[in-house]
Parts: sequence; structure tokens; C-alpha cells
Amino acid sequence: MNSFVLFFHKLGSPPYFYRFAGKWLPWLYAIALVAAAIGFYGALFTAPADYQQGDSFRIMYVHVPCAWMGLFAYLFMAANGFIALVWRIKLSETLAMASAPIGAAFTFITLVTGSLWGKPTWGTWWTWDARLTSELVLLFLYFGVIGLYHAIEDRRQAARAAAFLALIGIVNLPIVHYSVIWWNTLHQGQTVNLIGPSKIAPSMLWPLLTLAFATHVYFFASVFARTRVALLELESGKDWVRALLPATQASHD
Amino acid sequence: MTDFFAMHGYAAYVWPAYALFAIVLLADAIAPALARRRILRELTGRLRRAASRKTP
Amino acid sequence: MKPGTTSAACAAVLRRDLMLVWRRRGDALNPLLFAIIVVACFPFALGPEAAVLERIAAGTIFVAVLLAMLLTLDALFRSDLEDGSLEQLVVSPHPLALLLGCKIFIHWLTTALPLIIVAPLLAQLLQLPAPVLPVLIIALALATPLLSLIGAVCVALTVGMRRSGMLLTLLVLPLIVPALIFGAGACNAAQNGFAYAAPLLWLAAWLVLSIIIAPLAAAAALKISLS
Amino acid sequence: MKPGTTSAACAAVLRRDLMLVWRRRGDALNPLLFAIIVVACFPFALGPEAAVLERIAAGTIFVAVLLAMLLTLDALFRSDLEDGSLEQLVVSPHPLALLLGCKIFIHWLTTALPLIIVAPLLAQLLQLPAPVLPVLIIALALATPLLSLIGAVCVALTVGMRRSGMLLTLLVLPLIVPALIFGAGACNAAQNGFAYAAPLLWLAAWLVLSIIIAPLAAAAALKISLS
Amino acid sequence: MHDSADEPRALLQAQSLCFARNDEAIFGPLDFSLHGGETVLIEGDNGSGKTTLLKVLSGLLEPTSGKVLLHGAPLTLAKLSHQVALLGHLPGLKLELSALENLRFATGLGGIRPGITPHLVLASVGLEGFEDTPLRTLSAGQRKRVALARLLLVPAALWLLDEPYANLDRGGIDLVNRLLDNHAHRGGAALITSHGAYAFTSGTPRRIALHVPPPAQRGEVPEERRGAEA
Amino acid sequence: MHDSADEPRALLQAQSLCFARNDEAIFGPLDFSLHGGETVLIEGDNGSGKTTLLKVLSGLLEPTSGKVLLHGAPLTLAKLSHQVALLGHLPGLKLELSALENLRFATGLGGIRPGITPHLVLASVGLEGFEDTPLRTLSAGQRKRVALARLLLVPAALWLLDEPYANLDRGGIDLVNRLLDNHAHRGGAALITSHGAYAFTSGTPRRIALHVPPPAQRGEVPEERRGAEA
Ligand code: HEM
Ligand SMILES: Nc1ncnc2c1ncn2[C@@H]1O[C@H](COP(=O)(O)OP(=O)(O)OP(=O)(O)O)[C@@H](O)[C@H]1O
Ligand SMILES: Nc1ncnc2c1ncn2[C@@H]1O[C@H](COP(=O)(O)OP(=O)(O)OP(=O)(O)O)[C@@H](O)[C@H]1O
Ligand SMILES: [Mg+2]
Ligand SMILES: [Mg+2]
Repeated sequence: MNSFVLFFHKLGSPPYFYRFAGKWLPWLYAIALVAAAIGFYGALFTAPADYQQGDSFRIMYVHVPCAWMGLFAYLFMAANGFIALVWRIKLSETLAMASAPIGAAFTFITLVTGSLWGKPTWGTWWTWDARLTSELVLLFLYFGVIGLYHAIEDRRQAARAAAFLALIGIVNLPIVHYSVIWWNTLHQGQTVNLIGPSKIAPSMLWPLLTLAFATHVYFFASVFARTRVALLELESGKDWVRALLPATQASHD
Repeated sequence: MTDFFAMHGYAAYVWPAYALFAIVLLADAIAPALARRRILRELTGRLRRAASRKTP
Repeated sequence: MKPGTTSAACAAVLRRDLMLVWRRRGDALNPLLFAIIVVACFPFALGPEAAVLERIAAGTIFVAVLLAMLLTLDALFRSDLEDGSLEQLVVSPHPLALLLGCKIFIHWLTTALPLIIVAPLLAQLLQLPAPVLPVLIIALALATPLLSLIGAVCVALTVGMRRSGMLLTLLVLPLIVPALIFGAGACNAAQNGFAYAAPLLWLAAWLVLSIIIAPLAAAAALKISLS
Repeated sequence: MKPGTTSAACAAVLRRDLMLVWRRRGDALNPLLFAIIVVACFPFALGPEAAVLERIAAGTIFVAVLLAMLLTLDALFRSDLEDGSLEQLVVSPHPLALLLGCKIFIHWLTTALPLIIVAPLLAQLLQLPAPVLPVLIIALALATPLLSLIGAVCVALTVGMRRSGMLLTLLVLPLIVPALIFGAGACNAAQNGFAYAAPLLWLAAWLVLSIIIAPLAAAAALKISLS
Repeated sequence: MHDSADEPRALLQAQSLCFARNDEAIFGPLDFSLHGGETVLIEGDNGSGKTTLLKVLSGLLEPTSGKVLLHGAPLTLAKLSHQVALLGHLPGLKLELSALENLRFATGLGGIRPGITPHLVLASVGLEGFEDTPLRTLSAGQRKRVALARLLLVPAALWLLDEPYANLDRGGIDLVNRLLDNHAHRGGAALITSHGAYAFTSGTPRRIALHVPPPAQRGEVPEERRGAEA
Repeated sequence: MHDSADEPRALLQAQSLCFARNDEAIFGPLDFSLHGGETVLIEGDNGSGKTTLLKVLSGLLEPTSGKVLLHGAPLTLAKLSHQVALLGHLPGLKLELSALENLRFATGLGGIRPGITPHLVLASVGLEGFEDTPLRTLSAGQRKRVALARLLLVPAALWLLDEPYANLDRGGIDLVNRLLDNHAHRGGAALITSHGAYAFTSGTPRRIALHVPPPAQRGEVPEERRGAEA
């Protein structure tokens, strides 16, 4: 327990995290890639076509993991933002800001793949259904956080302001998630349950879960990569960055 | 095989979705690597300038 | 020595902000004109067909009023920042949230209230059926303070920036969408003869919540962006 | 000594303005987002009924695009004024109208063109019938340069003022209403299956006229407001 | 008022006070204390952190490390005091309002010293007859005098003045010195900043010198700073 | 180019030049002429109209009465010349662009002196190594040097410089003096303004003094102006 706390304390120090993330990054990319390959194999080859939607349901394997990740990334960002605001931990600021672009990317994919799926199943690219609308609002929230972060000159102040915005915007998350329950709409209700039975056949389910795993791992890879860059920029005056320079330069040349 | 690519008529919806997924995440993976290279180049340049300014 | 009381401080902020609006009363007309022009654009853009205009009247007026207010939000703290008054407010020992609440109230009073007052004129331009007008006015009266409050939080976040205009829009709009949906939704329901009390009550509940939370959030945001 | 040629000066202005937009590409996205958000507001305000949205789609997109451009107009000469570049432009012996024409062209290229490119997306959001889309795009392609040109004249008139935002809106909007009527009118005609060539031709004629006159007028206005 | 003023404790105390922006130290660990009746001058080049120090001392900025104590109690943004009056680079005056209206706002916010009125104070800074003129039509020096009048009006024992001499002619500089003397005689304390060589008539005050951080710490050395150090 | 430079006519000539704003004279009737090889200093207090005079001479403002002649031909906003380079209060540089990009824009607009390149010019104002840095990260003094580099690049015989010494350290002031000397030796002429007492190394130049209009003419006397005249 004590060594665990100690580990987190050490992890909070930028140079340590830089090295820690650097060590894990290749592994995360590799795991994500392998899991995605397995998942996509299952999604495209082993899963049977849906009896109602035919092969168009295979969009699910992109749409649903990305939708989950869009929400997860926001939660991760807001949680780190909270830590950054309350305890002023620099690493949390960077982690929060690093999760915004990838979260926006996942949300964007969700929106587009949802549209692509909606055309054959609902007959329209877009309707102003509550879930679709709140997902669009989520994308705008991500843009707002990113925009605010880049609009302020002082990096740490910018991170804190953007984290604050992220915290305000968190009211949107339950709306996205529960919109299918609160409002009776076109969008599919909850079909996958982690606890209890899912309303989906196992042969269809395992590729989905594998892909969800892959996107989670990729999320952390992306966040780690961006955090490393942000830490380099943020700590450019520090000795540990200086110590890094000649070596990395040599390896690049 | 062509059957597989045709997706029973849903090819125009399924493949763009998968392609988008691949392209967006690829771009997301490349962006930090590029930014890292740019920053390292800037920092070394700045250090070199600072060093050259001290010598004369 | 007699330190000032908090109520005196609030009164001072209220009096000063009102006085300032009065001295710059030319500027205060701008949002009004903007809303009128936006609304007036629609008959040009859609053609003068009464049935169409009638159908979109309430929604368009809602959007126009919110856009007009949005464009004035930027100025909420800007002049205070530029001349150092904001620093004096923050450094005063009174609860900043309360002082900001006073400023927000004056903002609402001087931009939203005139807009609500001309709403009947706007309704006339778009041929809104007369029975819907009271609902529109109540909905505006509930939604505009929400915008002032939520907007103030976002402005407080962007106050130190050089060019925040569009960014502010981006920050505020997603947060204000529910107010728009409920407010315009009530009008549409009334127009179609449905019950419209529920969305208005939702708006009211949300407004009460915002009145309590938004000034506190704005104060916290302001302290972040001034540091 | 080799004095610069006028074509070199124009090329320099074009290159520099493009470069500046690229360096501030974050800001360049703002009008896009604004237009998307305004358009997205309408379904919230009017409800998701496809028939209604379809009917107002073209007009609303037109208004949203014009508003988005309008809000960027203010920045057309502002940064040049603030850092003294405008003075350098005016004092250079090349025809000022030509140099301003280049600046206006870049403004159109970097704000209107992206808007025209996302117009199909906006059309989708409001469920504009697919056959009307080409007409909408042509109408926008004709009306947006008009706004850039007419707007530039008005901005040149207000460039020295401290808070010109709303005043600018008031100056520009009345001048741009005819473009709105013809442009949106063509779309509505197309949607209802009527002939739509005439309004588009009117727009085109007016555009040609403006391309000739507006830079000259902007140059004259600028000289007035700088003195 | 919470702590009675005749305790031996210092009015203001800085304990190993540091402030950093973007992880670059703006000023190093500072330790000093200020007692009633004292006036202290903070000296330093452009960009050495004088303004930042005053903001930290007034509670506007949180110090990166160290503490500010007012009458022995810590001062933070969450717990500010009527005892402190800050006159920053920006005067905090509204140009659309008259001197009197501006002062009324200040007393509303900060309270008023008993036995004094805005009219009296304006007269004492040489602005009789300008009470009702909007500040927009006053010169920069006259505006500065209105800002000084605010200090006389509110019941603060500690004055934090950023470049109080800027924009003032010789008469104005004398006025500031007189105000500082009076304030010290009444038992108040003042911290003032300056990078110019102004005539400090009231004897030589205690000085706190701020130094520009060594250039090696920052990537590029701004031209001016090099000039100042040469 | 139209008038060949070896005529006995003055490069620049002001004939009973007046400028008024709102019917208030900013500067009185001025008569002077400037020949190639001359450098003239325009002196005056804040607000005495130095900047306004340079704007009139460059053609940016139309004089209220009188004429500006360049090589004997009248200069108006409608008929400007490549012979004049103006460096105003504002440098006309884009902070997002690098020094090189800014200079390229300047040569596009004003042409380029033969046998010279932006790189050379930047080196001669002491900015080697800063060619590709965005100006935003340069200090105010370095930015001023970029603006000076522009003068060296464009083929103008007449330089109008507003406060060229502002923001510069001692090395910078020497640089300006050297540039002015070189320009004069090449047959160019320069008009520069200043209200400060800067070290004018290259002998004592000819001076033109501007006076603040008598205070009675304006309703209220700004503080500073009174101080300056005392
Ligand atoms: C633009 C259109 C769409 C958007 C923005 C969208 C958005 C979302 C979001 C945000 C989720 C995650 C919800 C959560 O976990 O709380 C989700 C899940 C899901 N979506 Fe969509 N969707 C769209 C279109 C569609 C379409 C057309 C279908 C199929 C007909 C579909 C089927 C599903 C399914 C099956 C889930 C998983 C539900 C669960 O188990 O939680 N979506 N979608
Ligand atoms: N809001 C800010 N964000 C980032 N850096 C800042 C900010 N304000 C000041 N600085 C930097 O902090 C340093 C100290 O600034 P400060 O204003 O305290 O100096 P000063 O001593 O008051 O200078 P002056 O004599 O010019 O008033 C400077 O390098 C400045 O660039
Ligand atoms: N755009 C303007 N509109 C109205 N009055 C102006 C304008 N520009 C300058 N003035 C006034 O004209 C007078 C001369 O101004 P000018 O800028 O020429 O002075 P200056 O000698 O350059 O002063 P400084 O030493 O401060 O640069 C001043 O009283 C000023 O207030
Ligand atoms: Mg300072
Ligand atoms: Mg001047």
C-alpha cells in the first residue's frame, strides 16, 4: 500500500512520468494494434450478419467502441481537470489536456459512423434525436476545451481554465448516456451490459469487447504520447529536458 | 471475396466507417510524434543560439 | 475606520454599472438593432409566405435574441479588465460571487430586458400568432437570465484573451442549447395547442440552480484567468 | 535603385495574408464553427420536423453564412491598423485599391470558401433536398464575395473606431439584404421547381459591378478614416 | 480590526515568498516585514517582477511558495482584508464617470475613513472644481491624482502603490511624497515600486531590490535586459 | 526616378505648411527644405505635432494649407513616391511572421535596393541567427531593429523616422546613428523626431522645433504640458 502511494507520488513528477510513458508507449501501441487486428477479424469474418440490418450492422464495431471512448475520454479529462484544479498537480493538467484531442477524435468518429449507419437503417443521415444532439454538443465541448487551452498564453493557466470548462461541461455526459432512456427516440437503447445478460449474441459480442479493449489501450497510448510532448514544452527550461537534448538530437540525425 | 467487399449492398456505408476510424486514429498517432520532433528541434536551436551568443 | 459592508459594495456595483450603461446608452441599443435585423432578414430569406413565417417565428426570435445577447457578453468584464476595476473588485474583501452577481444582473437588465420588450415587435415582423406571444415572453424571461449567467462563467474564463469573440460563442452555445430547446419548445407547444407548462417549469428550475451556482463559478473562473 | 512593381506588391500582399491566416489557423476555423452552431440551433428552436426544416433550410444557411462572415469582417483591417502595416500599405505608391482588392480576396478565400465547402454539411443538418444544393452553393459563391467586398468598404469606414462591431453590422446588413433576397430567393425557387436563373444572374451582375467599384470605394474610405 | 494594531507583530510579513510563471521564477525567495509608520521602496528593472510582487502581496496572485502574513494572519485570495489598498498600473477608474462618482464607488467597495468626504479628498489632491468632470476630459496626471484620492478615502493601513510617480509632474511627485509621509505619521505603512530615479524627498526609505533572473535561465535574452545589465 | 537627383532642387520642401484638426492648429506655417546628404531633427514636447508633421510629409495626411514638394513635384495621397520611406510609431511588422518574411513583404511593396539581400541587411542590424524566429518572441528592441532593416532594404532617398531611438539600448542608438550617417553619405536625406535627449553622435544636426500651441487656445491644460513648459 505504502509503496503504491509512493509510486503515484513519483509518477506525478514530470521527468519520471516522461520516462515511464516512454517505456510503455511502444507496448501500448503494439497491444492496441494486435487487439484491434483480432477484433476486426472477428467483426468482419466471424460475426454473422444481423437478421434485421444485414451487413450494415458491422459499423457497430467502429461506432460503439468509439462512442464509449468519447465518453470515457471526457470523464478522464474531467477527473484529471478536477485534480489539477484542487491540488494543482502539473501532470494532471497535462493529462487532462492531452485527452481532449483524442476524445474529440473518438467523438467525431462516432458522429460520422453513426450517420453512416443511420442512412441505411433509419433512412436519414441525421435527425435531431436527443442522443445525436447531445453527442454533437459533446464534440463542441471538446472543441471549446481545446480552443480555450490554445487561446491562453500561459500554459498552466490555460490548462486550469480549460479544465474548469471541462468540469462545467460534464453535465452533458449523463444526458448523452441516458438520453435513450429519458426520451423515446430513434437511437438504439442500451444493448450491451457488462453486468448481467446482454441483448446481443456472444459471437457478435466478443469482437466488440476486443475492440473496446483495443480503443482503451490506444487511448492511453495517445494520451501518453501527447503528455510527453506537452511536458517537454512545459519544462523546456528544466535540466532534465536539457539533459535529453543532445542524445535525442543525435538519434534523430 | 467480392461478396465480402460488397457487404451485401452496404459497402458504401461500412467501408467508409472503417476507413474513417483508421485515418483519424492514424493522424492522431502521428501528430504527437511530429510535434515532438518540432519541439526538440526548436529547443536544440535555442540552446545552440544561447551557446553561440555566450562565446563572442 | 469604518470598513464597507457587503451590501454597500453590492449597491455601489449596481449603481456604477447602471450609470455606465446610461453614459454609453448608444452602445446599449446595438443588441436591439442586431436582433431586429436578424429577424428582419428571415422574411427576405424565406419569402413572405405567412404560414412559413408563423411556423418559425418563435424559434427564430429565440435564436436572434440569444445571438444578440451572446455578442454583448464579450463586453461584460472587458472594460473593467482594461481599466483595472476588475482587479479592484477581486481584491476587495467582499464575496466576489456576489459582486459578479450584481454585474450579471445589470447585464441582463440592460441587454435582455430591452430585447424582451421589443419581442412583440419582432413577433409582429414574423406574424407570430397573438396567443403565443405571452408564452414567448415568459420563455424569454426565463432563458435570457440563464444565458447571462452561463455566459458570465464563460466570459470569466476567456477574459484575459486578446481575441475571444468567436471562442466565447463556441463555449457558450453548447451550454445554452437546452435553454433554447425548452424555451422554443414551449412556444411551439403553445402554438400547436399542446401543454407548455412543463418545459417552462424545467427552465425555471434550471434558472434557480444557475442563479445559485453561476456567480460562484464565474468568481472561480475569474480568479483562474486573472492569475 | 529598383522600385517595386505593382504586381510584385500585390503578390507580396497575397502571400503575406495567406501566411498570416495559416499561422493563425485556429482563428480561421471560428466562422465555420459559428455557422455550424447557428444552423444547428434552428432544429433545437423549431423542433426536428423534417418538413419545416426543409422549407427554411436554404434561407437559414444563407443567413448563418452571412452572419459568420459579418463577424469576421471586423478583423479585416484591424490587425493591420494596430501594428502600422495599414499605414505602410497606404503610403506605398501602388494603387491602394488593388492592394485592398488582394486583401479582400484573401478574406473571401479564407472565410467564405470554407463556409461554402461545409455548406453541404449544413444542408444535411437542415435536410435541404439534394437537388437544391447546387443552387445554394452557386448562390453562396456569388453572394459571399459581395459581402466581402461591400463589407470591406464599411470596415474601411469604421476602421479607426474603438468599438465598431455592432455599428459595422448596422452599416453592412442593409447593403447586403438584396444579395440575401436574390440568393435565398433562387434557392427557394429551385426548391419549389421554379426558374432560378434570373436572381442568380442578377447577383452575378452585381458582383461584377462590386468587384470593380468596391476596392476603389474601400481605398477612398480608408484614406478618409485614417486622416 | 481583528488584530489590534498595537501588537508588536509586523503589519505585513513576507516569508520566503516565491512566484513563478510557467515554472520560471519571477522573483526569488523574499523575506521582509513592514511595520506601521514605514515606507519601503521596491526597486528593479523592467520585467524584474515589481508589479507581480505587489499582486502577490495584495492577494491577487497566489505565491508559488512561501506566505504573506497580514498582522500575523495569512492573506489569500479567499481571505482578503480591508486593510490593504492596491493602486496598480491601471488606475481602476471609469473614464465615463466623474471623479466624484468614481470615488463614491471606491468607498462603497472599500468603506470610508471617518470624518472625511470625497469632496475634501479631491480638494487635497488639487482637483477642486474638477469634481463633476468626466475623467475622459482630464489629463493623465489628473487621473492619477483621482486614483491617489481613493487611497486617502478608504480605511486601509497598508498601501501597495505601483509606480505612483508615473505620469505626474513635479507638483504631483511632491504630492505623493506628502501623502506617504502623512500616512506613515498616522501609523500606516506603504510599499511602493519604481524603476525611475524620482525625487524621494522624505529622507531615504528602506529599499528592497529585485533582480532580473539570470539570462541563462531563459532561452533568449531580450535586448533591453542585456542593455540594462551592461 | 522621374526627376533626376542631381538637380539643384531640394529633395523635400515644405512651403508654409499648416495642419489643423477641428480648426485647431497642430503646427503653424512651416517652411524648410531638405537636401540630399542632410539629416534634420524635429524637436518638440509630447503632443506638439511631430508625428502629425511626419504623416503630412509622407502624404498620409493632407496639409490644411501649404504644400509638400518632393524633387519639386507636389506630393499628395493620390501621387505617392517610392522615394519616401516612413517608419512610424508603429513598426508595421507582423508578430506572427519571422524577420525574413516581414522583410520580403516590405521589398515586395517597396522594391529592393540593388546588390543587397534581406539576409545581409539583418546581419548589419545585428540580428544574425534571428532570421526565422517569429517576431513575437523577439524583444521590443529587436523588433525595432527589424523595422530599421527595412529602411536599408528599400530604395528610398528620403527617410521619415518617428522616434527611431525609442526602445533601443545604447548599442541600438549607435546603430541608428551609423545608419543615418551612411544614408547621408550615399546622398539620402532623413527627418527624425525626438522628444528625449538621446546621444546624437554624428555632430549636431539641423533642428526644427515645434511648439505646443498656447494653452489658452484649448479649454483645459493637461497637467503634463504645464509641467513641460515650466
Ligand atoms: C449520428 C448518429 C449517431 C450518434 C451520434 C450515436 C451516438 C452513440 C453514442 C454516444 C453511444 C454510446 C452511448 C453510451 O454508451 O452511453 C452509442 C451507442 C450505440 N449506438 Fe449509436 N449513434 C448514432 C447512430 C446510431 C445508429 C444509426 C445505430 C444503429 C441503428 C446506432 C446503434 C448504437 C448501438 C447499438 C449502441 C450501443 C448501445 C449500448 O449498448 O450502450 N447508433 N451511439
Ligand atoms: N500575465 C502574465 N503572463 C505571463 N508573464 C507575465 C505576465 N505578467 C508579467 N509577466 C512577466 O513577468 C515578469 C515580471 O513582470 P512585472 O510586470 O512584474 O515586471 P515589473 O517589474 O513590474 O516591470 P515594469 O517595470 O515594466 O513595470 C516579466 O518578465 C513579464 O514578462
Ligand atoms: N487622430 C487624432 N485625432 C485627433 N487628435 C489627434 C489625433 N492624433 C493626434 N492628435 C492630437 O494632435 C496633437 C499632436 O499629436 P502628435 O501625435 O503629432 O504629437 P507628437 O509630437 O508626435 O507627440 P509625442 O511626442 O507624444 O509622439 C496632440 O494634441 C494629439 O492629441
Ligand atoms: Mg510593473
Ligand atoms: Mg509622436
